[in-house]
Amino acid sequence: MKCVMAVIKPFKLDEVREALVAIGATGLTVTEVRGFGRQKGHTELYRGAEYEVSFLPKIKVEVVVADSLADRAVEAIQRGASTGQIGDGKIFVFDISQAVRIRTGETGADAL
Amino acid sequence: MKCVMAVIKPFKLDEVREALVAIGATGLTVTEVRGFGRQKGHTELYRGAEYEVSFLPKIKVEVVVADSLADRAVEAIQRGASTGQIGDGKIFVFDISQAVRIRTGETGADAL
Amino acid sequence: MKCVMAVIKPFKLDEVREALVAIGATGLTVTEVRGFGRQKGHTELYRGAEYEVSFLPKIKVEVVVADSLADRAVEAIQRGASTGQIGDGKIFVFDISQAVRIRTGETGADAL
Amino acid sequence: MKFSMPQVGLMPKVGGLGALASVLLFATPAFAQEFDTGDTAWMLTSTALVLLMTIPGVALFYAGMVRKKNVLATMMQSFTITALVTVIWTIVGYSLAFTEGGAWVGGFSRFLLSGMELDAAHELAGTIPESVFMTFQMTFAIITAALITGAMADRMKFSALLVFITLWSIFVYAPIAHWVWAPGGWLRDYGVLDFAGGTVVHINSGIAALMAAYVLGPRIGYKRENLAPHNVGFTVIGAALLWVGWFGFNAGSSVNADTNAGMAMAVTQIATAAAALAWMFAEWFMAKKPSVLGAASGAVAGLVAITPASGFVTPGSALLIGIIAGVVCYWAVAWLKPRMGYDDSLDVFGVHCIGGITGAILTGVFATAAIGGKGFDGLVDGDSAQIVTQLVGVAATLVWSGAVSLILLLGIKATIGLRVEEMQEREGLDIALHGESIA
Amino acid sequence: MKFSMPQVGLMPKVGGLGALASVLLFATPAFAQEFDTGDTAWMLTSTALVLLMTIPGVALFYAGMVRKKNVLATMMQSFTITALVTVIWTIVGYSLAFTEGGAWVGGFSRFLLSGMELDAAHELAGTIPESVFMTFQMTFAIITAALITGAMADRMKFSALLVFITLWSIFVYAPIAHWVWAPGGWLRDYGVLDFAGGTVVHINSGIAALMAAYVLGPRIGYKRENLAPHNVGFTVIGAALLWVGWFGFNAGSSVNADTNAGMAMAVTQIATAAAALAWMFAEWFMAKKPSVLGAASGAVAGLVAITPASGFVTPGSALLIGIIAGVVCYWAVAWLKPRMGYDDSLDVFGVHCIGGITGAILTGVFATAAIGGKGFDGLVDGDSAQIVTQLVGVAATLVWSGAVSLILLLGIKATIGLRVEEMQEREGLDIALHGESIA
Amino acid sequence: MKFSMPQVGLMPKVGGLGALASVLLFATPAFAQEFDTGDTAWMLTSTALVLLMTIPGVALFYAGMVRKKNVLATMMQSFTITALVTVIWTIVGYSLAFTEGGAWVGGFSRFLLSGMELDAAHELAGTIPESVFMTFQMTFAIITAALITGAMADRMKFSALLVFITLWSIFVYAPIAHWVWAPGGWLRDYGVLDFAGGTVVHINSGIAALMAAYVLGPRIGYKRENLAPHNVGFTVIGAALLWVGWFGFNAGSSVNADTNAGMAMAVTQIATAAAALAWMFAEWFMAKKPSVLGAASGAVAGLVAITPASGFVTPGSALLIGIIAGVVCYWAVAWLKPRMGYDDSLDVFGVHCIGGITGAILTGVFATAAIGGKGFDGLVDGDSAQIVTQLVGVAATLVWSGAVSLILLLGIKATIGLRVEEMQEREGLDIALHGESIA
Ligand SMILES: Nc1ncnc2c1ncn2[C@@H]1O[C@H](COP(=O)(O)OP(=O)(O)O)[C@@H](O)[C@H]1O
Ligand SMILES: Nc1ncnc2c1ncn2[C@@H]1O[C@H](COP(=O)(O)OP(=O)(O)O)[C@@H](O)[C@H]1O
Ligand SMILES: Nc1ncnc2c1ncn2[C@@H]1O[C@H](COP(=O)(O)OP(=O)(O)O)[C@@H](O)[C@H]1O
Repeated sequence: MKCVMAVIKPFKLDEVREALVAIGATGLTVTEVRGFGRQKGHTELYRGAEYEVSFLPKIKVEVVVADSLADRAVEAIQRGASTGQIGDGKIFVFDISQAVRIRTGETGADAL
Repeated sequence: MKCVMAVIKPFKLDEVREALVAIGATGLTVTEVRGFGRQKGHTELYRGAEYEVSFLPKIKVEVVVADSLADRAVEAIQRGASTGQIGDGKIFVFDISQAVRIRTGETGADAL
Repeated sequence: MKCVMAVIKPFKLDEVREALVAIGATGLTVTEVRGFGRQKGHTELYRGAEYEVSFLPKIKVEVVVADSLADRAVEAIQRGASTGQIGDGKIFVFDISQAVRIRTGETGADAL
Repeated sequence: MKFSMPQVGLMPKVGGLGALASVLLFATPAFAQEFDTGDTAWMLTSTALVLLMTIPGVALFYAGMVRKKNVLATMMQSFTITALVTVIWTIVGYSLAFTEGGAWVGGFSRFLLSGMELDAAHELAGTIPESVFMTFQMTFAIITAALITGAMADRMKFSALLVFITLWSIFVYAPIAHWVWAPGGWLRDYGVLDFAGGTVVHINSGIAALMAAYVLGPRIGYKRENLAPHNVGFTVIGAALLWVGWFGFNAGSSVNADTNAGMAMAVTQIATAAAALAWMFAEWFMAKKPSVLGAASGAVAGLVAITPASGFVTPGSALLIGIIAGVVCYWAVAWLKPRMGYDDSLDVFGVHCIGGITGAILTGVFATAAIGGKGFDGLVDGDSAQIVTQLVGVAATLVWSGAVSLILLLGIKATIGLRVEEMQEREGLDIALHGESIA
Repeated sequence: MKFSMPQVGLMPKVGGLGALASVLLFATPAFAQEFDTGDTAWMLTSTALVLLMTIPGVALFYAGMVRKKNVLATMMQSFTITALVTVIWTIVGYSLAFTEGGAWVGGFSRFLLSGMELDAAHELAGTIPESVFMTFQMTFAIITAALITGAMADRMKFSALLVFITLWSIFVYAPIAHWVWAPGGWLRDYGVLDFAGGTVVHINSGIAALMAAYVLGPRIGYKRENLAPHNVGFTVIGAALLWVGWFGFNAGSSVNADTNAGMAMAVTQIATAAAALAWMFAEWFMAKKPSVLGAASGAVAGLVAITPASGFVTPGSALLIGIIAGVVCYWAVAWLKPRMGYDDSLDVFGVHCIGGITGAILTGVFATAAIGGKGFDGLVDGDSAQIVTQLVGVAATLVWSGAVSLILLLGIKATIGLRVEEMQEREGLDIALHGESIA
Repeated sequence: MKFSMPQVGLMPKVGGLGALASVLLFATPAFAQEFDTGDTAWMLTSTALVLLMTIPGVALFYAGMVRKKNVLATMMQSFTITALVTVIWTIVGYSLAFTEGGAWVGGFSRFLLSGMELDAAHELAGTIPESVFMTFQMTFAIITAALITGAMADRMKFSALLVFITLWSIFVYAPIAHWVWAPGGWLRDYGVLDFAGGTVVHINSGIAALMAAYVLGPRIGYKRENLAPHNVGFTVIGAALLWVGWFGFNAGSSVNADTNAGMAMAVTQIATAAAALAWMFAEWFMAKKPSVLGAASGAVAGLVAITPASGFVTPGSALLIGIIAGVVCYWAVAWLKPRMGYDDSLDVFGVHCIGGITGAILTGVFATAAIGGKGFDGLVDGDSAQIVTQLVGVAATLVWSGAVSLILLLGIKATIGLRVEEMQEREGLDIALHGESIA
């Protein structure tokens, strides 16, 4: 199994979710994160004191899929998250050695 | 070493922590996340406008343990997090190639 | 490629970011997390009711780098995050099997 | 010594030119020497209460309904409008609204408040210093402008807002306030009853808001993305402060600490409560859950609807007005709005315009001489013509405010532009416009 | 012309039936022709201030102490109760509480406020319109009901709450208000001193809350999970608004803008400050840290305790009352509660009931004719019997409110049920009951 | 019957010893029998409004500007100071400030408020009970102390704060209030004009804050880490409540519900609005974006600057005072502060001290007998000496408050210490000092 993790623009979350569901993903987990990268942050100025806000709000999506689905999951995320503009984000793929569904104890692909 | 990551119901966190400590885990890291899966979300209705809230609040637990402890960690989490109802969550196991304690520079299992 | 993930003290984030940029990392993602470990939490007392707050606020940093940069990234984080006191945190290294830049579709080290 | 002419709020005791003439007899500074400390105390307090309605009242009420990235920008609108309208009112607004002029607009005799000496009095409020009357009325001009911003949420350019509000306060608010309240104003002479601002404040801001929603176009993601309120808690606090402050608005519109003020406060409380419950139960029945936003919205709908009636009706009538307003406004936002296809983001039209019209008509129904005094009869007293009179007031306000607002908006759109860039809207107005954000 | 009979708040100058008779002589509408604008101004303001205490005061005070998933539901309780009690008070509550009837309850002569004409006055408040007196008293009925909800936090069914509050306002609040304040009420005639509602509001709501905590049972996770307040900041803001609004509550209970109002405000301020510091230092000493929640709670304890005494005591006595109340209430929540085994979630019993009893007794100790006027002596003036009289008032309130509340709660539990489902409680009331959530 | 001597706030009609003598003639309790209910109503209300300024006003204003880990501790400062200064004022502060003594400080005749009977009156406020005057003045002592804490944000030890405020209120606030306002006070006799507290409250707290910033040293991370306000929304709400409450502060300082109160309210509103816009446009021009914090800060700067002038100037002058204050204070925090190298964290010096000095001087420029009455002329009336008189008042306040504050701070630093441990500061004061945190 693979864990496909993506950092995307927040307003793209719904499209990414739909794209993943369309290819058969049954679940996913999202986290509010802040990202630093090529896309510039902004400056906040409070009564003359300047603060560089180098981190931008991003959403991290994690979806665990069977190996066979991994490539399509990557594509789906890419399709859903792309605006063509800087800061669209990244997708990283991790290997997973085990998955368990807590409720039933099922393991492996059955747990997803 | 393994990183055991679990997505659980928020109110189960204390039980999971206790179960992990009981088997000898010395540390863990938790994140507030939102999950999408079999368990349905809910609808919010604001002055006639309906919004589907498909994501439910969940807690992500990450605990890094020596290989030998991994299975027991999985079991401990399962024991602590289970209610037998849909939405109890998943456990995923990742391989870790290195661990370092920042304070001392210790590495490997010593770092945990 | 490697995903170097670190759990650090919140006020050390800026130093860690600078250290990583200095060694050539082009991006990173941070998450607000809560950590449990050797460093003790605190007790909150509300009108006589005691609540053990066992989790402390921490920051999780994830930075994906080419294999060749992994060791230097670990060192950089350690340098930036260290105060020499308990609770300074941990660094874990994961293997990544793939990376994709959403905007361009570039893969591998080019995507970083 | 109290000013001896009996008064019901700002309304003349009898309609038409006769009243005007009799009122004008008092329009000399001579009687201004003796003020009533009790009336003055209440009007100072009322002014503070109405200011509280806008900041922090409306600021919180609206800020709770937007997304988190627009919270500060939304508060900024109410806060800046408070400052801006204060200055405009000082320079020219008060003069245009409340000095003698013609049937359509006042004159420039109080330009920059010149002539408002320490012991001056306005003829509509002979027992208090004119400085108090002027400031009290200023807070009405402020809140009317601030209410409009609910239709502009999440996408209005800040500079365009300042220009619009400046012009709108001069060309829309001041004339309509003059028509309805100033001696010589044509709607006042025509006999329209509006105790505390149902037409002047609520229909007026509500129709302007509709025009703004129409010209601006919908928010990005409207009907597709989740644009749910980020913190209804703020909205409840805002509604609560509106409720409390509205005592100054309605009971203050008596301009005296007298029986009319007392009854206005009582009926305001009753209608508001009834409307909150009515909206809540209607929603509970239709949508299966009683929402917190619904209860808060219902309260505001009740406050709006009782506003024109508050000096003229009995507590029993207030109960009915509240129930009707709660249900009608719920219908307006939950049924009517989705069918109209504009994005009046925070429902200014549905709550303030529809609520205001409901109140204006029901004033014609429930006004009774037993409360308002001789000459103030509605349908319940057998005077069915009052409803028609009220409708004229409604129509006049809709037409003037709607048309001039539309012209102003189109003009600004064509010149400096009304709306922020798409990327700014995505990023959120807090950072894009003001360079700040909430942690 | 001011109403010439000297008054101390709502209390008769001398206890017993003689006072009643002399008061009733004034119970004709004849004297209602001339109101005092200053008194009216102050009572209009006081009414707004007491409304502010409930919304947003109590709403924020309580919302800060619950977990994040129950914030909106908690605010909704105060907001809806404000609306609901307003309607009940209008229909029947005011009549039952404040019209003549017998020693136990009033009559129906003000049913739906019939007969409350524009220039009517109530005999207890001859210098202001009855509409103002009625609305002022309404805000007391509102806050008393709202306070109870602190014991129900995080688990009460919304529908059950509405039913309970409706019945409670009629069968508990109205009679007790009648006993203590209305001419002819038996506790008033008996000589119980309660200037602004120590028994009527605080002991009353506090004992009802204890019953609710008992019948509802503890929250899931009580004493095991972390149920800590999610945002004490809101609680501080709420406490601050309670403090400010309480000027209307206590000084307003003078029903005149007179020396009694002034002194009531002064002693309220002093006792509150002393209690905040006393609780803070007690906690600092016992628990090693002065908590913010403690300071806020101490202030409320002081406000509660000075309430019955506020028209009868000197500033020096207020200082002592505050110190005692702060320490006693801290003891009640930090020591007593854990040993009683019920889950009065937000400490309504510990702060309002215990604080109210403390205040009632200390009123018997510190009341002095120098402030309250002839006939209002406590122990410090040598009248040791007043303490006994006070204890009768306390006991009567505890028994009636406790018993009737218990019956109502058990009845509702047996029929529609009091408590939400376990899964709803886990999920949080915001989503489960109202379909909303805070981002 | 109203107190017949014409008054402008607390100021004597003519400066110098003559005025003093004539005022003292009234210093007998005899005239205290008849109070004006309207004046009393307004002063009760004003007291509530000024209390609202500190809690929750300043509490929110400051809490929004700190980091999230210090929110509760910041609110705790304002809340506890409210309680603490109330007790100090009751015991000794009021007596030292407002009883006869000498030119420098009052006496002990009102120690523990002894002698403040129910129907006592203070000679400065003959139409209201002394209990009201005492409490009104108490709220000024409270807010002055609370304002100072803005300079101590994020690093002050709580115990040290309590000690400092106790001593400061006695040795700095009480004397300066005596100098400027009490009959016999030397600055009053000298002819310094300060209607509502520009010197007593704002310059005084502002210079003390500067000393605190200097002695405490900068926050850890100052100019390196991101110390940005965590929630400017709270700050806006706080500023709004300050604005509303300031009506009680300035118009209340008339001590009557009269023409001066009315005009004071009007000019306060106008100057505040002008200053908010001025700061906003200045910042828009210099820093490219109009910040929300800027608009809120500008409003406060305007409120500060109009404070001393509010009983003496015309609306037109108020407009100018506001514009000047907005620009000057923006310059003080954005240009001057970074060059001075101290960390006055929330800009108490820049806004209150600089704003207060600006207002004091401009009072000397714009005071006019047309508003303030005979003898109150500034430069516009041709009396150029008044500016010099004003500067003496400013200098005296700066010297006394600056020097005594410095001594107190150094003394506390040398004994119990002023500042928390480094790890406590890192962890945040909420947990470190109060054992609580915001979820
Ligand atoms: N090497 C990296 N490791 C972890 N996260 C990264 C890395 N590079 C980028 N990111 C995340 O992806 C987001 C987008 O990256 P950015 O460089 O701004 O634009 P783009 O994806 O268009 O190249 C960043 O804000 C950060 O959260
Ligand atoms: N394939 C997946 N990848 C990542 N997270 C998942 C995946 N499936 C489920 N989850 C997480 O687990 C949570 C519970 O899953 P769900 O399908 O609702 O119930 P169950 O665990 O009982 O099958 C989800 O809310 C989501 O956060
Ligand atoms: N085994 C672990 N797995 C995951 N996270 C851990 C683990 N051990 C520690 N952490 C994280 O690192 C943080 C610091 O660890 P702690 O034991 O307190 O101090 P130190 O790093 O000095 O040994 C913890 O708060 C937790 O977030």
